[in-house]
Amino acid sequence: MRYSGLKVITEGLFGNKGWGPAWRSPEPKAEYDAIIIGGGGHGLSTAYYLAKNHGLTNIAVLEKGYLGGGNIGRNTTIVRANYFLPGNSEFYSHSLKLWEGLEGELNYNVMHSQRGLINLFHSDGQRDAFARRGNMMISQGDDAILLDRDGVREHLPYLDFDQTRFPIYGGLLHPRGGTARHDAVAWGFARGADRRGVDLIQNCEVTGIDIENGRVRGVQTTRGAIRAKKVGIIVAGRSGQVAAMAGMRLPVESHILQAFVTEGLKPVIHHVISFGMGHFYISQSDKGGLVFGGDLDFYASYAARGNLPMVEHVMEAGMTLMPMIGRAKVLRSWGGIMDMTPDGSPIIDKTHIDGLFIDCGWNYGGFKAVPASGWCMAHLMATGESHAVARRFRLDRFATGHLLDEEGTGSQHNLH
Amino acid sequence: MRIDGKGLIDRTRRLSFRFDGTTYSGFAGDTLASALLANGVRVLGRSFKYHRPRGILTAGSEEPGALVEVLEGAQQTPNVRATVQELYDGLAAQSQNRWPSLKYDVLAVNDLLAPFLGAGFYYKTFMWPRAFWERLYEPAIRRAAGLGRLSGKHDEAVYEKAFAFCDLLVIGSGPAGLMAALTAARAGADVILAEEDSRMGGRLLADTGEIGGMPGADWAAGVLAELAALPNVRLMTRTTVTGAYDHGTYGALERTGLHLANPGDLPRECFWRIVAKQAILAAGALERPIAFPDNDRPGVMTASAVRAYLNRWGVAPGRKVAIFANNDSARATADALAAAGVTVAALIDSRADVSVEGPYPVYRAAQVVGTHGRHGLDWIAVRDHNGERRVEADCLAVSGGWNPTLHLTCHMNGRPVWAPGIAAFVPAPGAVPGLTPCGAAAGVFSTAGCLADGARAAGVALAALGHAAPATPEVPRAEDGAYAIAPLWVVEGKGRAWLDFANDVTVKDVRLAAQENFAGVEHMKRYTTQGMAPDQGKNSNIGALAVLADATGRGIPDTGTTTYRPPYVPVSIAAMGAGGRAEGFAPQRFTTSHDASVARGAPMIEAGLWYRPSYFPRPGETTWREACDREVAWVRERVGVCDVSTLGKIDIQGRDAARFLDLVYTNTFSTLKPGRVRYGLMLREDGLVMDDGTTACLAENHYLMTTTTAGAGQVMRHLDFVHQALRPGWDVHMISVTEQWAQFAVAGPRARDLLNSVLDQRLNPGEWPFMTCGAVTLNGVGARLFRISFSGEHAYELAVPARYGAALFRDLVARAETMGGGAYGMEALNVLRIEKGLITHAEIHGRTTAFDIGLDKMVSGRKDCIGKAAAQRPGLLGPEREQLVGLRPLDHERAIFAGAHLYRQGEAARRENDQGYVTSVCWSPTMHSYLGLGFLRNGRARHGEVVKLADMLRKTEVLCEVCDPVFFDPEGARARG
Amino acid sequence: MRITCPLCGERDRREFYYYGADDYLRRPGEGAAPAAWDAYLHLRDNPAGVTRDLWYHDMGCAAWLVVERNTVTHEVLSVRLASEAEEGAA
Amino acid sequence: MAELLATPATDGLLPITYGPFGLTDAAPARITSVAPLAGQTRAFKAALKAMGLGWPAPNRQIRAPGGRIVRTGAGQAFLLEADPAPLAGLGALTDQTDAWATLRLTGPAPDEVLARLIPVDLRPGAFGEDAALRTALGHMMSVVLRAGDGIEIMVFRSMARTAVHEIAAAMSAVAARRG
Repeated sequence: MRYSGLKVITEGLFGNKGWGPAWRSPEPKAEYDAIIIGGGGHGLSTAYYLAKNHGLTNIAVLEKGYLGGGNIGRNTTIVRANYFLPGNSEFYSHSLKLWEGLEGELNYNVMHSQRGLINLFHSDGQRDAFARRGNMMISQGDDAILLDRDGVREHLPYLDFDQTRFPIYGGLLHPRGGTARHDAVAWGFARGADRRGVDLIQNCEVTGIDIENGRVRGVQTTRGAIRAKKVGIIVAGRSGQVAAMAGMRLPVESHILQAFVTEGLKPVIHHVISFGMGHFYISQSDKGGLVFGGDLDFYASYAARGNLPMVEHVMEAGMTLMPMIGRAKVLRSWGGIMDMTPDGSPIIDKTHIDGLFIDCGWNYGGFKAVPASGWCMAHLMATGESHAVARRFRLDRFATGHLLDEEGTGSQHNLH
Repeated sequence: MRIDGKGLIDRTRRLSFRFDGTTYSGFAGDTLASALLANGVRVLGRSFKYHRPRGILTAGSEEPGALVEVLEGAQQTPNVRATVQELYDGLAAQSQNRWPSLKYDVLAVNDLLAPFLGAGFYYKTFMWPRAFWERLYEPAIRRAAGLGRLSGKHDEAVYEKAFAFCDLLVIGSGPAGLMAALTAARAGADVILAEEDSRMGGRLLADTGEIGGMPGADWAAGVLAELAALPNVRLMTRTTVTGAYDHGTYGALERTGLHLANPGDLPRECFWRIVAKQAILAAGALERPIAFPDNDRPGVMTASAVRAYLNRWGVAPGRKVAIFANNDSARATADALAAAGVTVAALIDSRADVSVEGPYPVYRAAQVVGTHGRHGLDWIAVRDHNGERRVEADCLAVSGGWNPTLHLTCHMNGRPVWAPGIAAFVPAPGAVPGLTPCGAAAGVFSTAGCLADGARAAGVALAALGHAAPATPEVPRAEDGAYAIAPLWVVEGKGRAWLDFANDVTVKDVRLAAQENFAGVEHMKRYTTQGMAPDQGKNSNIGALAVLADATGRGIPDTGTTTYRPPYVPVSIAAMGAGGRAEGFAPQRFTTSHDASVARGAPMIEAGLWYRPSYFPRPGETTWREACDREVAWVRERVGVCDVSTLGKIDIQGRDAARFLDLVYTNTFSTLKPGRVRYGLMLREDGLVMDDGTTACLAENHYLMTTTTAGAGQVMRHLDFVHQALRPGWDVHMISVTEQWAQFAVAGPRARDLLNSVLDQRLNPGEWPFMTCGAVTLNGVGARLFRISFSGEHAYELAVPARYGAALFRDLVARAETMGGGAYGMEALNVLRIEKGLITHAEIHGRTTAFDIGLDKMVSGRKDCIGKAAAQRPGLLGPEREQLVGLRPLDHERAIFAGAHLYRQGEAARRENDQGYVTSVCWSPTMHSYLGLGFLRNGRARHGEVVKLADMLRKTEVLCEVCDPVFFDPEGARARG
Repeated sequence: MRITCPLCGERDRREFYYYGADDYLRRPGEGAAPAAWDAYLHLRDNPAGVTRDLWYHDMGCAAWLVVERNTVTHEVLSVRLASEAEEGAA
Repeated sequence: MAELLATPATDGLLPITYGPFGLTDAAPARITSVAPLAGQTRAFKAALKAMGLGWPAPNRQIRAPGGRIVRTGAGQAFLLEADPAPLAGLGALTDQTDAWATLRLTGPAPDEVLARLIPVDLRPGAFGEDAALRTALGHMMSVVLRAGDGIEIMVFRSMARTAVHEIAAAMSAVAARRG
């Protein structure tokens, strides 16, 4: 069924009885050409692009809970391509281009909104670092504009320019940065994959990975054994546990990242604003809630919930930067489980086991990567070769020292 | 309509207030909601999506409809629950989400378009043409959505955060909470009793049952008097416990000043962090509506709210009230209304096995199948076995049963358990360690049961605390009726039946979600937005779940619930962020010379929490560059003075101090003799540069390490780690002395002359070669002198105890000025160090190695050190690495910018061609040229090559010659001389 | 979240700095193979369950602590001084 | 040269009062960080004894007419007022006199004021006569000492202005609550 405004009207006129399921709920088959472990954003987009780009449709996505139930359903929805290290910059650039065509591609309104992202800076040194970044963005073919203090004031007049603890020197504007409706991205990819024949199997937890003579043979699940010659582990938040089923120890530590949404408000913040000094970023959703977050809770955790010190830190940051949001009330907080790597960049690579691939380590930047991660992981699983824009996301780069450390904070997992 | 003789309001204190510009009056003790109801105001706002009129549904913080903006001068607070906002004289509020007025709202047209705006419609449309999303569709959606408005002005009000500690936190002061608090307090436990309402007592204030032979409210008053008199009890009203966090930490919001016309210095709100060894959840239960056609019309309320307005505030919410329920509380509501003289239009019980006796019409096995009235309820349609009839009523009290207020028990991922007997979820045992639910919050719905359960819960907590609990707590007698309910979730009929009143989610939407295979509870919630409104589904989640369970053929327990997350009620950002506004976000650190620098007109810049002078302007200078050039020239030609106290200073002593330094630095310090200073490079264990600085040997086994300003904290932590975790047996003692010493750089050819004029002893050139240190005195004050240089000049750093810093700075600057020099700031310091190719965190930004900055020879081959092994990884070595170089524009006067990238001459400025980047630049008055430091691929081998420096942001391309990073005095003769 | 510092007693989490897994206590000796350093610096068991990790009582006594704790429930099972952990012996 | 004038850490900031609460400067004449050197622990403690002091348990202080000693770390304490000379050679001694601003908060229940800033229970029952803590005051490191009816707070000298400002705000709010 193709979605369109016309379809919405005709269905509305006839009691909305004609809407079919967005996707099937098939029983797992005994064997597939490939299995994706994980029905989150990255897993679903991998399945979609395996089918779409590589014609691989006899595949299954195995999800232990519900589709899109991990970090794709629990994030601050920022989409940007503003990295500065070669290896990252071409990847996120590619991802942003995919975002820009995603509604048409998926026939699903993911509400990708390029309202502009502004990274604030507060000293000459930070300005120089952002200039380095902005120049890289432009040299990659993306967009960046360096704003001085007055330039920021023009866009964000409501910031506290006079009293804030870290005076605003300027900002780096990324006009093509923005947000999207997070759940819709998962659902759009799920529906697209399903329409191409991919089996999306929910409530199906992988409990073991079958390996013989260094080759993957399939997986054990709570719904029985399933054979496949290719298996992709795409379970950010649980990467360590699933990789351990294949005897692997990953360069990953799991951490909690909290985020917050306020009650609905009439439009007050148009852009996405990032306040690095305060570890604070904010945007306003189409429903009117202020969506914002900060840094990790900083201790390893799988609890998917956080504690007050970071909550307070985030709120304090909001108050020093833009005290006009003081009377907005936080409606809900949540915590996602982040795969933190020793350089803050992800992994899309083969493993030492033939046929077993892994896509993990998205730290807290995975949402915007969803299209390109799926694109590149599908390429890797289908061809056996890394895609050109993801070739530096190697599993062994920590051992070899070919690091992609945008923050410059080093091998301590939680500092990225 | 007020009812004489009822209510806990003070009828002697009449208060005036405004709503949507009209002036009304109420009484002290009223909420905005009760006062508006008393004035006959039924419509308070508009719903989120269809802009349907919204009245008052409840009498508590769970209110989904009666959300208003409260005005305070130019400031306004959106989404205030009229049911919680206490009335004060002069209160001004207005309705929200309507235009141009509450009565005539243009977007009410959405309601007519409802067939096209069902669950998830927006995912299926607005996709074409692509550019219209940002330009047309989204702005329209954004304007229509949202509820209240922020003023857009800085919130300048006072907010507060605080900590509290107790043995036992009791959450809720209804019968169960009071009984629990009393039992625990009498046993000697240190108790905090927190109550969301302005008054303690919970449902005892809203219902009329008796406890111990007296009205429940009187019993509550007696208990509270006893509790208030106990030194081990703290009573906190207007305090909502909002979140359960780890290890007995609870978040709580106190509405400290929101009920006052003029709060003075009182904070508006205080966000509490309460640390409790044990806690008792006695938060009661919330009554839930029933989904019947057009059940969202103003005038439809929960039955418990109707009783609360009647008994607590003496207000009849209607002249003719009908009651619709599926449980025994219906009868109590009808009787209470009748007893107060309010006309009971009908009692409609969905159950068949109930009595039809009563002084009012009773319909059993009956349902409300429709509501009517333009701006509020006029009549309802009732269907029973006799068919449909019209019942005139301007208020309909609905009870679909009760949901225990168990939200806090879910904050640590606990999943509630379905209790079929009460058709509700109850807390899972042990869901939050140390938290015992009791009373209605645990599914016990009789007053007697709540009292007994409160005492039981206190016993559990006391046992855990190690207190002796009373063997048989004295529990007074009270109503002990059984609670009978026959689940009724949906009444089928013409028209939409609302589940989520705020977000406009109807039964149809949930069914549509199931039809589209959004069949899991989380998918349904996300697809329909059910439960995501300001009430977070408190009134609707269970009903929606029941509809979904029915639509998917599963039972409610199999369908499961969505998760409740903090906060229980919405909390203002200002409250949780109290103290963060303006400069409060982080401590400010001031040097001893701060006031003197400010007095000289220096713009102060932030540097790792510290403030440092940027430059010291002189009359006639119009740009910072003029001042900077002058200050550089002073240092190069005469003498300059600069406060360098912000650099980290760590005192290191002990028998193993020297070998400890050998371990943490790449180079060797165990050979450093007393009185000597050495530059040290420190790596992280991953092999990249962490920090650098000089370390002086003050005496045998006694060193003074300096760090960068920004790196001080990290270095201290790192040293403590290396010592305690890796070399715990070593005798090393470290303490920061950054704050103890005010330290000033005195730099330039006349530095020695200047120092000789202030020191008690003359500096003998032979005794003070470069990189030495020693003790000196200034008019008898002990000081430390270091012959070190960050400018490349003959220079010293003089340190005095901080109390003398202000005086010494003034004195040094004054003397420097008599020598033709003076104070210099950060701009000049930066130029001086760039001219000398000295690095700062612009270069050691966490991605550079000793090899990259050309200091790999400083990594001693003869010993281990932190980071040495990891630095040998192949990716961190070799010609592919970007290495530190100097950059000099071919046209010396062409400005260059840090952050620019480097390319081969003639190659396009594209990522594939990237050769490096620029980290630091300056105009060098000494060299009469712009100078840059940067990192260039294989740069050390490329000195002499011309590269293209491209800055696309600032639209410049400049050809630069690659050179050694030390531009000035490469032999270092000036610093040594 | 509360952590009981062996020196200072029970304190709020905000007084502490978190470093990472207690793997950091087992620093490879001089000349160890690169793989040992990779494991030391990067690879983690990262269990969903009981783990031991390193915390620093930053705002308090400046002690490095080994905290045994459950990453799923956040229950703290024990806290010791890192200086008294056997792995730390030089 | 001319005599160097000393400037107190709280110069121009104190005293202040809000309602019943007062904040004054309480800088001791001398603050020395002391830490027993390896092999000298016994002699170090004996020397402290001879000074009328001792080696306190962590988070405790011992007072004598001539001074106080406050244990704030595993192997480290602050010696207040007293001359550390008797400990020379036995401990690592580091002058900290000018590193700290010391404030004294008085009034009814000063713990109520500090409960706005300090995440530790400072009620008299939990924070008794000999209590001394190293903890956070807002976002600042601090040492908090019970001192009779009052409470003394040591913060880094450079942060004195912020500390006074934050304590003053807490004093004002608590004073307002008390009417």
